[in-house]
Amino acid sequence: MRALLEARGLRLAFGGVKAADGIDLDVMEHEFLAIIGPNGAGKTTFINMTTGYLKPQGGTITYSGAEITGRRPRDIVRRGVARSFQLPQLFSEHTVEENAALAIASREGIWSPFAPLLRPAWRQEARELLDRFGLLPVAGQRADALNEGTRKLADIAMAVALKPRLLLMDEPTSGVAAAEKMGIVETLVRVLRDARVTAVFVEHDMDVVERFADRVAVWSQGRIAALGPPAQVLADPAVQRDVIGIERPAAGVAHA
Amino acid sequence: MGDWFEQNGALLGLALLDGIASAALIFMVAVGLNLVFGVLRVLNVAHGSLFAIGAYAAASIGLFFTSAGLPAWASLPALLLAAMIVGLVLGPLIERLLLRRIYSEEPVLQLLVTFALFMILEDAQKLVWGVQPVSFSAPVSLMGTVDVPFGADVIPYNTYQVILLPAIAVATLIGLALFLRRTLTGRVILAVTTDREAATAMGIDARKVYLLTFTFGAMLAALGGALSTPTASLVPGIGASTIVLSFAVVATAGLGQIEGAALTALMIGIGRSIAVTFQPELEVVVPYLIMVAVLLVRPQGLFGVVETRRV
Amino acid sequence: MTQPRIELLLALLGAAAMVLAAMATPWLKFVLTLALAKGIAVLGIMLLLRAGQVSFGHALYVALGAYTVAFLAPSMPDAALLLVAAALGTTVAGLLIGLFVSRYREIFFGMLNLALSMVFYSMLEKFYHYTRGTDGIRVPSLTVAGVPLDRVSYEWTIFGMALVLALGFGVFARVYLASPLGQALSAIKTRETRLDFMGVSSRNVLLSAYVLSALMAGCAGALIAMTSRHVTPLLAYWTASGELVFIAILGGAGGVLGPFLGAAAYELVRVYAAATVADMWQMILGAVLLLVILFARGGIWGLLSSRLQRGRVA
Amino acid sequence: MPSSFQPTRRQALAAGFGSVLLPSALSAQAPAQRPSEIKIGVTTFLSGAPSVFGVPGRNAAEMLAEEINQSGGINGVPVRLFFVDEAPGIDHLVGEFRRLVQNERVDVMLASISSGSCLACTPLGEELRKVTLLWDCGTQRIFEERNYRYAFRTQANATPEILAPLLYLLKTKPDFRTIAVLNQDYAWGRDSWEIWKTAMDALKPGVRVVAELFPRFGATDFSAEVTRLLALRPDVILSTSWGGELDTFIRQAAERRLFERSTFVLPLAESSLERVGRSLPAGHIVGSRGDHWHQHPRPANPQALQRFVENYRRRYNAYPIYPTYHMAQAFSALRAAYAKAIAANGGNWPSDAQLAAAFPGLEFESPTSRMRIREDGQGLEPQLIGTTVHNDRFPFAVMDNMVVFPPEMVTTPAGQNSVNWLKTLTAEMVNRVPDPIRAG
Repeated sequence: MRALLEARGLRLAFGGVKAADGIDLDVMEHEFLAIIGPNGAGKTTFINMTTGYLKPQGGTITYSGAEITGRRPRDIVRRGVARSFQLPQLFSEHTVEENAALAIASREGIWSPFAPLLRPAWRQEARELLDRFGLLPVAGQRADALNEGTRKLADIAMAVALKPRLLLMDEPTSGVAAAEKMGIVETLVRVLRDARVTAVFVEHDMDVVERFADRVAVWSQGRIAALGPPAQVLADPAVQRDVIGIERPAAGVAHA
Repeated sequence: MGDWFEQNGALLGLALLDGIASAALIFMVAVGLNLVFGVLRVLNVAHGSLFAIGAYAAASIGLFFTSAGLPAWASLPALLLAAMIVGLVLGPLIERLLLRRIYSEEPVLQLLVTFALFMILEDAQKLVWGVQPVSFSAPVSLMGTVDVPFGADVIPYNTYQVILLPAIAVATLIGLALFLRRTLTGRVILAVTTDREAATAMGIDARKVYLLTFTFGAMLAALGGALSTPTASLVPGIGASTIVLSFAVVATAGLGQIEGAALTALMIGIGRSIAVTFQPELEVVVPYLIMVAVLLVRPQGLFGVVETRRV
Repeated sequence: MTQPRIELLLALLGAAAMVLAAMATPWLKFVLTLALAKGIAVLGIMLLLRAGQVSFGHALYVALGAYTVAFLAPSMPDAALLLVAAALGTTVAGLLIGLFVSRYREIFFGMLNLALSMVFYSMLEKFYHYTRGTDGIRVPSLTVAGVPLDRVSYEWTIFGMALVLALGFGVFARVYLASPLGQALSAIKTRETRLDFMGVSSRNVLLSAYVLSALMAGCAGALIAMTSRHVTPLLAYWTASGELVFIAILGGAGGVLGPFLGAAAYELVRVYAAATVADMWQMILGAVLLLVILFARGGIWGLLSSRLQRGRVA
Repeated sequence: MPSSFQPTRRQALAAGFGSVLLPSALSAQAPAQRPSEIKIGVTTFLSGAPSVFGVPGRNAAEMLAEEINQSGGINGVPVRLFFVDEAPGIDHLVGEFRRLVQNERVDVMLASISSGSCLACTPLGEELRKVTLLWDCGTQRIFEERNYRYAFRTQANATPEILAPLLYLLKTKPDFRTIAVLNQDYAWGRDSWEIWKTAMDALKPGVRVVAELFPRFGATDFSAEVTRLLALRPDVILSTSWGGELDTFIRQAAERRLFERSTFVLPLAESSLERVGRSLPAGHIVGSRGDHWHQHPRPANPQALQRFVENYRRRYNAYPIYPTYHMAQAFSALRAAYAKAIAANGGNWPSDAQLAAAFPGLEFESPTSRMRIREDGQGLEPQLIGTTVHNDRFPFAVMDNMVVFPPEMVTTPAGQNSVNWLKTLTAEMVNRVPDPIRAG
């Protein structure tokens, strides 16, 4: 297996706070990599740097053999790196179906002013996509009328519609009701595996991490404190104390 | 270059003096507009009307004082009084009756409400003060002139324009800066300017802040008008030309930035008077050229902060 | 019937009503030609409003179109050719200026447009020897596609041109707004960053609408010049830009009919106000605008379409 | 269409069908019935800065119409006025012009304060074959660039209005060597300077122009310009500005003692005298776009002038200024033209064409003199220029040492272009300037 994304020595500080303090990370083709760590550790900053929203002050990011450090978001997307957002970024005046169609249009080329957005082919693709996410029932609703969990799913669906090779997800399950969480993640993972997408996701729920991640990276104060298979990393006492402690007061108990 | 300065240095000095005087007036009008924009996020086109009404009111009150036999020095407080009255009456009236109804609407609707108001007030002014030029120059005559040496010659300047106006502008700038940073109300206003949502979340009563800021902005507009009365004859339409200049100042300065408004006003005032001295045909486009140049380099305005959307 | 069908039907009905009104009253033909022209310009403003951007400077393109006609008319006195020239000229200008202003949003977008139109206004006054300053330039009598016409048939021809252009641009705007490009406009308004993370240059999306709006304003300017037959710098003054935004809101930004309803209402209210109280027309217009914003936010089109919808439900 | 629009629409429909069936060419020539009223459309500024002139013009029109109607109307027919605001721009103005002609069926249009408005209205009046009287605008281009059958001017134009003060300056203070100009930046400001400069170069070559300042139209501060002029110390400062801008300029110049350094020539200052009061010092040259002056030293009909001035003052509490006289001239010309046309038509009411035919060569009374309309449509109006002086009778500067220029002397001959004609002038012309008259 080779690395799809290589980060080397990424550094970025906001004022005095070091959000990235020498990040080195390889993301392997077709793997699911979870990023965990306390709030403010720099997890989102990593996604922001990788997708071009923030420019690192030092270091390089290489994707599929080409350097993409500091490139504009849309150049990076066009190379096959998509992302979803912690706060869903939907077009609130459009329906869910139109949101998905806009993502398809972005992928296929948006520049023809004559054919409608909801042309039959795109409409069908959008509906198929929404169906896989279980969103078909709300396809005709305006995005600003949805509840938070549904918005979250729609947000990820739009990223998936871009048919990326690498998908970065910022807390895909936050805001989703606990009862629905596992079902949603299972759906998501199935969709991504089918499409053979490499995924990086920031996650706070250790159950999700344990069940779905191939590897897990632990963020702490702008550095990677630990990296490896979930079973190994989550068992590390230091990780349990610093990271998981916040999430699961009695590690292991909940599992039992 | 050295030669040029030798020949024109004295002229440049005169141009600076004129520029500072006109910058003072530009600042007084624009700072109120910028403050209101910073807090309410409404670009108030009617600010120009408030300027004009303040000016006309100052002339009326000034002339009334004179005819009532009050001493000449009373003409100065007359200007302030006019600004206070206009701001305190019209400010709350406009905010309560009109703006308050549309804060939740799209910005373009808010802009157009003030545009409609501007159109209405433009004709209302005519009903009250007629169309013949109105003037009240007692304060200028009262304060006399100062002679500025120019080679072997002297150039008389109005004390009112080169000393009193800049002094008032500087006092306003310092007073505003202190008020915003040192007082509780001021900090609340600043908080709403920087992050409206957070401020509201913290329990700040935005409505109160809006009312206060708008009234204050209206007073500053009226004061700008009142202070221009002694040197200018008032005619229909002065509001329209004032507001378009203030727009340029706000965009150049950065939203809500009072120091930005001061620096921009200085740049425009001095730029224009230098143009009058050396290349008069350029004078009228100076504010716009400055604005385009500044925004090319700093898209958020001179003192503006980049608003990053959290993702 | 579907919404676009109803809209088309209404548009054709409106056009027929305008023709009848113009036949009945010759002076109204002039006012309606101007209303159609302004409606075309406002249609462009509406495209930008879709993206949440308000231009306070589109009078620049109206004036540019009008002055193109006035400048070229002596050497090329044909209405059809002049219209094409004005369209080309304003499209190029819109592209050049658009490349610059499409980087900016909200107040900066609005104010930069305002600044550029004021610079143009000043130039029209300053280059007195070419533009005749505030005196303006008279447009000589024109042929249409090579055919010389008497006054009445000329007026009808320009009226017809305005009507055809209005319908054409209206249909085009409807198609454009339904296309991905048009839909991406309102995406700029609601969540611009997402567009960039989908690989779409929101700047270019806005630019496309900006160039279209410049083209529309330019055609409007050409029609205005050919109708009033005299152009002055006042066409470029900031209040003229404000008037366009005013009409957009008056008509309602919802459908493509809004701009034309708004323009017709605006011109008729102004004429009526001017005929009743010649010196208070501004106050009356302001009051109308205020009432529309406070009590009928969807504008005339909003009132109309809600009425229609209710009719269909009942 | 709003229902409140109904009355206009009903009239419009009634009138409109008529004009569709009858091309206007026919109706213009058709023998006319004696109407129940003479409808007069008046375009003037009712808003914006130029309403400084526009509203006094309207005031005068309303006063005159009332006086005419009280005395039985024009040949027994009362007059009715329709006003149009020029401020919203040409497209609105032209639309209203059409509405008044085609819908309200006005009998005559009195067009425009602004030159731009006149240049737009005059050809339209010609196309609609409706008598159009240019009552106030200054541009000399109208009759020099084209011939009109329906348009006439009941006053002078920019050329005599600028040439007269120049000649006055050359006669009274001939020794100046430098000059600066400060005019408003619009057509009048630029045109008037071109006329002055051309004439000055012909009449007194070698005068050095030290500054040409054209501040923005509507400017409210001239401090930088005044500084510039103080530093340059020109012998003469010319300003053809008017309204609030002239008032502001005079005040700012007075406060900073610019009047002590240079002689001012202010061809339009008659309209500002009362407002600026004693701010305008004695010894500077003032004109009034014609021979309008409430203290005219030798009016043709002293009682008529006094009546006009007193009536206007009683009604509007201010001395009449030049646009009010211009309005009076238009009304007087109209009255005279109707009388002439009716006489020529065997006592029958004239058609539009017959009325138009009465204007060339028409003579009529103005409040101060007797005027004539030339064959090319241009009015011949005397020009009165004077020097300011302060006295006890008025709380403002008034004119003394007045010269009344005969129109034939200062008006461009018919068929000639003003600028070309001005170039042919010679210094000898100054000797023909009439002697100044002392104020009574």
